[in-house]
Amino acid sequence: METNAPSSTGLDCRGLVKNYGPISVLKSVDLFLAPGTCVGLIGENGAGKSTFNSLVAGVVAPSDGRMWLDGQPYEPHSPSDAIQRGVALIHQEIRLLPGLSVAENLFLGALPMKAGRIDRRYMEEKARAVLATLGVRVDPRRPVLGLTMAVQQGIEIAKAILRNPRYVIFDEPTAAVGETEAEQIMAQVQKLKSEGVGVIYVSHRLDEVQELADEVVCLRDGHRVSRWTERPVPKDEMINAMVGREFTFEHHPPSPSRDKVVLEVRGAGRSGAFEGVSFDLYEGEILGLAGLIGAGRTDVVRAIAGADRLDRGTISVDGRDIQFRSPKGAMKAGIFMVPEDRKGQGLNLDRSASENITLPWEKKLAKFGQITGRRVAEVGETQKDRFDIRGRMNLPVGSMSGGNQQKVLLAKWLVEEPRVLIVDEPTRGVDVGAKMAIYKILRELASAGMGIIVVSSELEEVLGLSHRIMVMSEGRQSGMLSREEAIPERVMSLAVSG
Amino acid sequence: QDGLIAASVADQKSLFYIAAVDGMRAAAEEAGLDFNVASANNNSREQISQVQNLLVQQPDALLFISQDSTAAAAGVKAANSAGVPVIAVDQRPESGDGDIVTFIATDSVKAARDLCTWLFDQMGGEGQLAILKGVLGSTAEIQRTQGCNEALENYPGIEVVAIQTANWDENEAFRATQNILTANPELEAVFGESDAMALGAAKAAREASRDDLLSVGIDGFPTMFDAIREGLVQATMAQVPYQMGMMAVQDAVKIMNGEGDSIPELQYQDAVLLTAENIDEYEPSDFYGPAAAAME
Amino acid sequence: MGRQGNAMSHAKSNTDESVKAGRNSEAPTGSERLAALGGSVLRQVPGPLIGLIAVCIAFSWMSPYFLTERNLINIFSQISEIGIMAVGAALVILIGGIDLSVGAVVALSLMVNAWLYRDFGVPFVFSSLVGLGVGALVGLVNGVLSTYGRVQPFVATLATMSACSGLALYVTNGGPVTGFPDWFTGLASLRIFGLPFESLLMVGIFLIVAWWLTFRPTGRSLYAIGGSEEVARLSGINTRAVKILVYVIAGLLAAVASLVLGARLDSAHPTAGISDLLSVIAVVVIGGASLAGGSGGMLGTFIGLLIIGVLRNGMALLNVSPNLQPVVIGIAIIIAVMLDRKTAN
Amino acid sequence: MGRQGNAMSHAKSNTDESVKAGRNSEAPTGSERLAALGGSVLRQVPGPLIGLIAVCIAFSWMSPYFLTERNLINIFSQISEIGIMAVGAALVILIGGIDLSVGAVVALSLMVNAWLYRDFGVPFVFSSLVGLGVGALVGLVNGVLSTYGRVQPFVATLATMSACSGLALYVTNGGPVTGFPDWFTGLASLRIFGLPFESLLMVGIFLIVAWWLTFRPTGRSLYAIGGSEEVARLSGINTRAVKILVYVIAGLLAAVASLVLGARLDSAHPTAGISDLLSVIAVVVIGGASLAGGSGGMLGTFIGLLIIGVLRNGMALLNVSPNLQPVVIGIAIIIAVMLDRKTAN
Ligand SMILES: Nc1ncnc2c1ncn2[C@@H]1O[C@H](COP(=O)(O)OP(=O)(O)OP(=O)(O)O)[C@@H](O)[C@H]1O
Ligand SMILES: Nc1ncnc2c1ncn2[C@@H]1O[C@H](COP(=O)(O)OP(=O)(O)OP(=O)(O)O)[C@@H](O)[C@H]1O
Ligand SMILES: O[C@@H]1[C@@H](O)[C@@H](O)CO[C@H]1O
Ligand SMILES: [Mg+2]
Ligand SMILES: [Mg+2]
Repeated sequence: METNAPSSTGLDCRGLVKNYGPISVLKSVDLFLAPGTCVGLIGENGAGKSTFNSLVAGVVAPSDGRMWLDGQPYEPHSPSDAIQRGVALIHQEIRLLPGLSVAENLFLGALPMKAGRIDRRYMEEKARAVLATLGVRVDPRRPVLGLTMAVQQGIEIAKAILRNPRYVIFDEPTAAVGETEAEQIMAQVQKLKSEGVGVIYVSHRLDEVQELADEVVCLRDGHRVSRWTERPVPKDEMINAMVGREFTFEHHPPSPSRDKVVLEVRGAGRSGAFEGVSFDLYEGEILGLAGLIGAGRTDVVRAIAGADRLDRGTISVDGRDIQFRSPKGAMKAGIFMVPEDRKGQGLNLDRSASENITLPWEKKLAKFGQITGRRVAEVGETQKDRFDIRGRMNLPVGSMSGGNQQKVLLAKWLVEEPRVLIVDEPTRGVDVGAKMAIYKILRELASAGMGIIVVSSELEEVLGLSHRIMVMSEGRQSGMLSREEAIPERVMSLAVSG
Repeated sequence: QDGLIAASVADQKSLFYIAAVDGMRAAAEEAGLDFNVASANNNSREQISQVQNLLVQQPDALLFISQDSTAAAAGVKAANSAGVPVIAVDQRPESGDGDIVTFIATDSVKAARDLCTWLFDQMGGEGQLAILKGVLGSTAEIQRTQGCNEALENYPGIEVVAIQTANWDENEAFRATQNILTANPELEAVFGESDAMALGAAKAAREASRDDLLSVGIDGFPTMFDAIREGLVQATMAQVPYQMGMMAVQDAVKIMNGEGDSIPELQYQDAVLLTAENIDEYEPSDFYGPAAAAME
Repeated sequence: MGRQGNAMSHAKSNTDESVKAGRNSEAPTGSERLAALGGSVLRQVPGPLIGLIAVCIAFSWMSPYFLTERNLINIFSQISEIGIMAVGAALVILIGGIDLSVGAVVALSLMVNAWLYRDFGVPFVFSSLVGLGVGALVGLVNGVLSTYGRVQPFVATLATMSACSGLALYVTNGGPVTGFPDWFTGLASLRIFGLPFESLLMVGIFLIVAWWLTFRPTGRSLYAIGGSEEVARLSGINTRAVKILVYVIAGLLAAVASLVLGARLDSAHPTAGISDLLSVIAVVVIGGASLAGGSGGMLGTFIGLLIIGVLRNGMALLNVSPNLQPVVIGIAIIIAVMLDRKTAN
Repeated sequence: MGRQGNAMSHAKSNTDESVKAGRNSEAPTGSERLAALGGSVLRQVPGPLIGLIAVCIAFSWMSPYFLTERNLINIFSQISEIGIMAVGAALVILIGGIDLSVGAVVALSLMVNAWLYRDFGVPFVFSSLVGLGVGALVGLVNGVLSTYGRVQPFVATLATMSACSGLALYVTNGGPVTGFPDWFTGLASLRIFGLPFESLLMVGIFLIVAWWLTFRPTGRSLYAIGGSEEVARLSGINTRAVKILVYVIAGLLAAVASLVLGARLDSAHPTAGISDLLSVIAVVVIGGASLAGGSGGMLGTFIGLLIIGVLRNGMALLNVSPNLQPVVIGIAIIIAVMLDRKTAN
């Protein structure tokens, strides 16, 4: 531990340690955050970033180490304690109450009062104003239930800002949003900085870190392994520090798709969500689905995968018309979907990773109608290796880091190979290295003959992976571009204009 | 004298059973016997378990107040196979070939019949009647309903306009009577199958300014004494549980002394009709023992 | 698990907004505003109101007595204690808990009160206060066990239920106590503007709690805690303190209900209220609250209370056979709840 | 809400691998394997086992009868019906539902059985099958109402509970039925290897269901559904069908319990089983299941069952005053559950 006196301004963390039982997740990490500056915090999935944040925000107590806030000892024993001292955390996982209104979610824990009653009018006005500065247009009186991930992310940020914090931690705020929203979020960070707020910024999008951070700290396996104080910090240095070795990007050009159509969608529509979607998906093809947040991409793929009803149109797999009304029916027909919301739709956080992975496959994995814990564990271990999951497969998924949960989610749908694979935001919160690995897997699956649909808000990802790109705008299919035609400007203009 | 008497009783909430157990305990103490009691909380399944648990301790006799007459047989069977003599109180085992030494009880059918007959005479043999039943399917409910029906056969002028259950509960009887009075403004009398329900009915009548409504119950609880004197209720059939409890232990002692043969198989205790006319001749403790005195 | 169908349908009818309200959309259009307003009004009319109305129409058609003033007053007075207990139960259910001890607390606080008054000559006002204190204390125990003790609320309140019902019998060895002061029993027949005092008390409690839930931050936070305790905690709400408070209120209200009961019958029975447990919870859940927490409210609970109260009253007026009454009530509950579902769609 | 403390603490104490077992690490070391094994054994020992052991030690110390063979056999035979019902209740709770009708189904299926046998001369084997069918049918109604009908399980099963308890009285107008065939009542005293047949039946049911929950895909899907129905549905599970199946099983098992009860009492009583509802749910929850669904299992339920059975048995052996028994039981439940929490930390 450093011995010199704490600085009289800023957030000073020294020797922070976090142990869960005998295991130490964070091993003596130091970090200093001055007002009006931004510290970028990077590291692989499971490196300990979110854990560090939780300590600072009073969510969990450190096992060792000390903190000072503007020269005063700082030992937050609850989130409300931290908030009162001016430290706010925007969590990696979105945590809003679906049943409550947007405005109430924003002011939760600090509802404004007037004449002994909650001042709803003020609350709504203020909510509208703050959301507007973040570019989020949503009626503050409506419930959060049903809002897109991006809007919810905006609400999370607004919620933190409304508490007038002096120090804010952003834990992967852009993982679930599109480019435009990401820009708005970053503008917000700049604005906070200029107002004298200190910001810790966690992201796997390293250009964002490069752009925002005055100082970058890298964690690996719970240790602080590097620290840069000069900007700009070179991207490759950051990556090398994260993975702990020389990292080279592998570029695999997609192998050509074949002529055989696996999935045929004609005139698909669902009232109130999307209309007139028609396309073919070929064997070996990766079809990208691009569009702005809320364009209806998720709605389309959910309907194709039987998760939501389809009001109009036909779907056929390998030339056979499919009449299904449930995910189970879709899976029988060979269509599998990795949902975008891993917490609400993808994983059961209380069950082990292996159990989550085998859930869709149990009938197939069973021998004489029986499935054993050993079989489940075997499959889990296989997928662990294949998807490079860091964590123990027999523990509840909820204790894994966000990125590793995402890998479990993908692994869950790829125990066996479906005819059609739909992945919705497949790399949300995944680190650079793992991202490359996922791309590689997707390409291999395609070249083995599967048809794949990739929905992603990261344009780069869609463009890099896909043979063709379908652009959606306001619930309509606004264009279909070949790989060559798909330059960012073209995609964006189709996404906006419709 | 060294020995253990075990008692299994339906519950320890109704004063009837409390008094019976008090009587047993008093007699056991007097005879210098250990006394173990288990209360089944009105659950017949639970009671069979408790009987088994008591039998594990090899008592010299089992005093058995069964939750209902049908479940009684199983308890008797268990005791028989453990070689423990059974003295049944209040509920007679209805089936099975189990042996009991004696059965001590109020004749509930007769008590209800006599009480209702008295009530119908008070009504002049005609008018509207409501019946408040106890927990449906319980033996006391079945037998008291039967007794009242038998009385009704002799009184064609009595019209039963409402039959409701109030589950032996005063408050439920209060509510039920409110509703019955609303739908039947001409109602003249309520037969409550227990005192608590008779009191609930009477209080509802009073609240509805129907002080003239007749209300009678069965039990002879201490609370009824004042109520009868004040004219809130008109009559009750007083049972003698304390005495029954004492008798049960005394019979057990006889068995232990090898005098079991002298005990009659059936010992019906007469219930006493208490009305404004004779109420001053009795004390609550005559029926419910010392516990009753504290309650008046 | 069955989140409120109400909330569900609400959610569905609003997903279009999430599509529209993308980055490009301007301020909400007039029709969007209207829809949101409609939504929030719908949100205010909870639970099976339609079911209640249907039941009332049916009974007023079948019995000439149903709609009489006297009968309506009776209904209101008959539901008073259950209603007061149900307010507490609703709060507990709202935070995702459950309180099985509510009926046993009625019995215990009434017995302690009566026992102190009769056997120790404690002035009735004080013995009543002690009775209320007993209720609050049991609530405190429930709250502490289920927060700091990390015992599931079902288990914690099952234990206190068991303990209280035993103690209620223990204090007087199972004997009832009769004879409260006249001024107290007089409260039972007191009418204010022609309405029974006990009913006004119950309605007053409903209104105060409804106001608390709607307009006070602590009250509002119950919805947050029920929705997700973790989210509430992370938002800076002292979830433990609020939860304990809720259990204390529930215990206290059960003790208040015991006073209403005591005044009406001028007596204290050690089993009073114990059999009301299921009715109390039923009232809350029929009123649209989900046992998973986070949904429900006073208006819904009140409607649930009226449904149960009206059904029981109507059956009695029609003199339906006691054996068949539970059958009819079961069917009626389903119809009442389903009617609401249908119209909500 | 109280998720299992067990699973939680488990999660916390075991994460080193996720840190160490990075991409570069080789196969897990021996000690890691051991830790994983320890973890999975710990996972198998659920609920308040420590509590049960403590209770047993206390009783064997306090009563010379407790550990006698006869008493132990008694305990097992005493918990048979509750145990059989609790298996069904546990399954329902596992999927995040609740079944309030379980006790009333016991009454109804027993009465229908006895009524057909006595009043219509239906051969007993057939009347029993009809009784079982009644149980399954009520379960089907519960399942359909709470899936397709979108009625909360609490409300749906409250309604069927009410209806069944009324019908149980209705068939014979409240009268009990006595006198089953001798071969049937003989089953109640049948001993196999010295063990009561009914207890073996119960243990058999526990084992089969435990096997189903652990090794059969459909059984395993109950955990998924209880954890998150949406996740289960998107994973290709026909959640509605499974849920309906679970309610049917629960109804069927209640009907099986009614046969055990009928054989033991050689009679059918229209209120048989009705008051067991709370005990049945208590057994499951004390055994560590959360009413929120997704956690719990047969081993835990069995331990919960033994705790309740042993407590009641021990109180009786010790001749604790009946009024105080509920108090002691309440306190003992809390201690049993808390002991487990403490040691789990
Ligand atoms: N409650 C917990 N119990 C056990 N282990 C935990 C718990 N919380 C976190 N961990 C472990 O701590 C390690 C660090 O996790 P953390 O969430 O801090 O990673 P991260 O750097 O934020 O990763 P990501 O980029 O994926 O979000 C992980 O291995 C995780 O499994
Ligand atoms: N039936 C449903 N239940 C719950 N949420 C739904 C349902 N259908 C759609 N959603 C959610 O509604 C939101 C809108 O979906 P949509 O397809 O319009 O957005 P998108 O273009 O995929 O954008 P995003 O990147 O935000 O998901 C998504 O977040 C989706 O998860
Ligand atoms: O006499 C009593 C009744 O008053 C009632 O409490 C039930 O049991 C009976 O035997
Ligand atoms: Mg993280
Ligand atoms: Mg999407």
